[in-house]
Amino acid sequence: MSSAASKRRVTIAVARKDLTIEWNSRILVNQVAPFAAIVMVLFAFALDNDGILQRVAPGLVWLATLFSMLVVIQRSFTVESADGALDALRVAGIDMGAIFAGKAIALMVQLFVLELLLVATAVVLYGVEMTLAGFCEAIVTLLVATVGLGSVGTLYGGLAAGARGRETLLPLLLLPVVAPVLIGATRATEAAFGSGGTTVSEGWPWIGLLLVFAVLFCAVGTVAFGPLVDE
Amino acid sequence: MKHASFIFGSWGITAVSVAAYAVWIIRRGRELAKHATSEEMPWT
Amino acid sequence: MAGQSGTGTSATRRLGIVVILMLGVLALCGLWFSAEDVVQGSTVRIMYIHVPSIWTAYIAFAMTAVCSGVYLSAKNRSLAWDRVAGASGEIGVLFVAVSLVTGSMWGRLTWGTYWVWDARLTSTAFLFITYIGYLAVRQLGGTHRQRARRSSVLALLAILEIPLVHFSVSLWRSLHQEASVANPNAKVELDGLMLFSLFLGLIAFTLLFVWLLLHRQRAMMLEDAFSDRGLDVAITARRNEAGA
Amino acid sequence: MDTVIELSGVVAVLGQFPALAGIDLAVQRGEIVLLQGPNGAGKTSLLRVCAGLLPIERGTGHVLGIDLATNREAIRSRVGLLGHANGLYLDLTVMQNMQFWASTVGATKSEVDSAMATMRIDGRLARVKASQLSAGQRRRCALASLIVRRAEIWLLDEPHAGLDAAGRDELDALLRSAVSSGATVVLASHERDRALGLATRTVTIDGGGAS
Repeated sequence: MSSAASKRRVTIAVARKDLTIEWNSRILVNQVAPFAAIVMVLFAFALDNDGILQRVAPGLVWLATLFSMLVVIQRSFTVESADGALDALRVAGIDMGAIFAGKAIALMVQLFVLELLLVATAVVLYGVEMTLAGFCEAIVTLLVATVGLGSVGTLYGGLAAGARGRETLLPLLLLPVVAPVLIGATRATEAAFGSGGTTVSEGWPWIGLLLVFAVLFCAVGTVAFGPLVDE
Repeated sequence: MKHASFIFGSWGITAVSVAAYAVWIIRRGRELAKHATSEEMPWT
Repeated sequence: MAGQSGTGTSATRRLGIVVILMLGVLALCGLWFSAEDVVQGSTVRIMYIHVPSIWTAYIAFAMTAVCSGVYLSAKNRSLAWDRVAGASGEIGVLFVAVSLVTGSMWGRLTWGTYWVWDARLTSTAFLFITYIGYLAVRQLGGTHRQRARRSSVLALLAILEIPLVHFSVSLWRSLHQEASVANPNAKVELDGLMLFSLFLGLIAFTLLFVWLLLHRQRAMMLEDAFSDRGLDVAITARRNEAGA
Repeated sequence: MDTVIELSGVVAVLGQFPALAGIDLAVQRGEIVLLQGPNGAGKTSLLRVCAGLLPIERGTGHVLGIDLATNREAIRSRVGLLGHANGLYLDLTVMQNMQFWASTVGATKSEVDSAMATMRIDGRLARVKASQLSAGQRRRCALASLIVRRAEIWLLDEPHAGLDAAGRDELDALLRSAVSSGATVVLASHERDRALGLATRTVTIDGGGAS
């Protein structure tokens, strides 16, 4: 049961299952995305200056992503514990690394959609303008940052899921860890948006940082998820 | 000495917090040890 | 008195006396005998406790990581390793908090503000929050083994995360070349007595750490033993339910 | 005879509470053992220990020859547990739940179809979301997922709960056929009359121990 083929099968099944749940319930579309959008509008109220907004748009996109991510992760594990489904998977001896990979992939897909939406919001609301090269860089940034966020989010989400007071524990554990993503993704997006006179080429080193983060936490998550989640 | 309040203040904060922690664990240890058997305290 | 006074032994008492004497000498040297720095003036006196505090915090967190690793890799999975890791993490949080406070007071004198977004300062703040999270996870409940497994994995994760956070924060700062911030340690020209005070501080705080760790770890051992004993009582009570 | 479950002096802890307080139990292959006892006696925890879910704090235990203290993860793929919860995803339809389950445990489509037919959750019900099912229908789904596991030991916690009379007959038939093909069944049930007719042996659990 622990062959590579069965792990891949479980990974795909779990990812598809989480996405089907989202498709059936539309929580991301009907609740999380509007939440993220209203956060972007509130930033505009708080800063109240077009020049500043344009300058800080990348940071606001990623802050809104992080806050929405907390909600999506909680949801991802509430679904598992609502009727003891994760227990059932554990009793069936399903490989925890594969479950981690599947849930992380589903989370990444959802986050990516959300980020696209937030970038579009920034373009519309904050008057961001992008060149073609900048657009390509923005897409690469989104992809790499999302892989890092999805893996680390699933890892800590699983740890917090079994705990009392999980709503408060998850941000405490997760937000310090994702600081490198916030820093790297914001700088790379600034380069892509050309905010504050940056050029597109300045963004690529930051994407390298994001890549290191993503690779590290994908690898670590596969190993550490089981011991963190299991009783 | 210039800035005496900051200098003594920083030494004082360090001393007070470390001392408070030390007193807390000693008290806690004594409290627990009152009810402990000698097998539970292998260091004695 | 002898032997039965809590978590102390004659060895820890002797160690405690040595630590107190050394700290006394440190206070005399640091606050009184040592000269003022040419550039920093009297503010350099904060260094003699600030640097040893952060040094102790680093030792403590390294200890937490090593003990967590040993706990996970050792065959018998002795809970003693987990307790040392936990005790060390707790002491580390205390010292990192102290060094953040004294550091920002020092910063107020040398930089004019309590906080600058310097790479080292920022990543120390992250270190603080990360280990607060570690202590929170230790309090989650469950059996001792569950606590030990969860927290040791988390401690190892923290060790991976900290260099990454530090690296990204320094990269972040290096691109923002603002008015070059006075680095409090680099500008200090240390003469003999000043160096002596600094090293005395490092040694005294390291021994202080050992002393605190021994006591805290023993207190944790008693806490664990008591909840085990509570379990014995609970098991008997549970068995008696059957007759009722 | 072949002993598949062997517990001696097992203590299992929930938080600080000893749900099992030194229990002894031996189950032979092919038995249908009924666990009886009041609420909170430790029946659920006993089943979870046997499934390798709950760690044992003291005592020794072996399931299918595997040591519970050192290697309980290895037990999991060989036993099936039906707990209080049904392990369903409420936002998925019955069919989607079963398909997901089948692909994780590696069951074929025909096995799934026949299991769904056995528990009569095929046809129109298959397209209904799990959140809209009645308690009995959810129980049927959980049993169907258990069937495709082809477990060597079936651990059932209140399997009759929520099932109608026909469902209970089907469950009994299912368990008898599982046993005749070499499985062992341990079940906890408050449906005393029905379970007694099924069981080959009764064990009374109380105060976290067996008698």
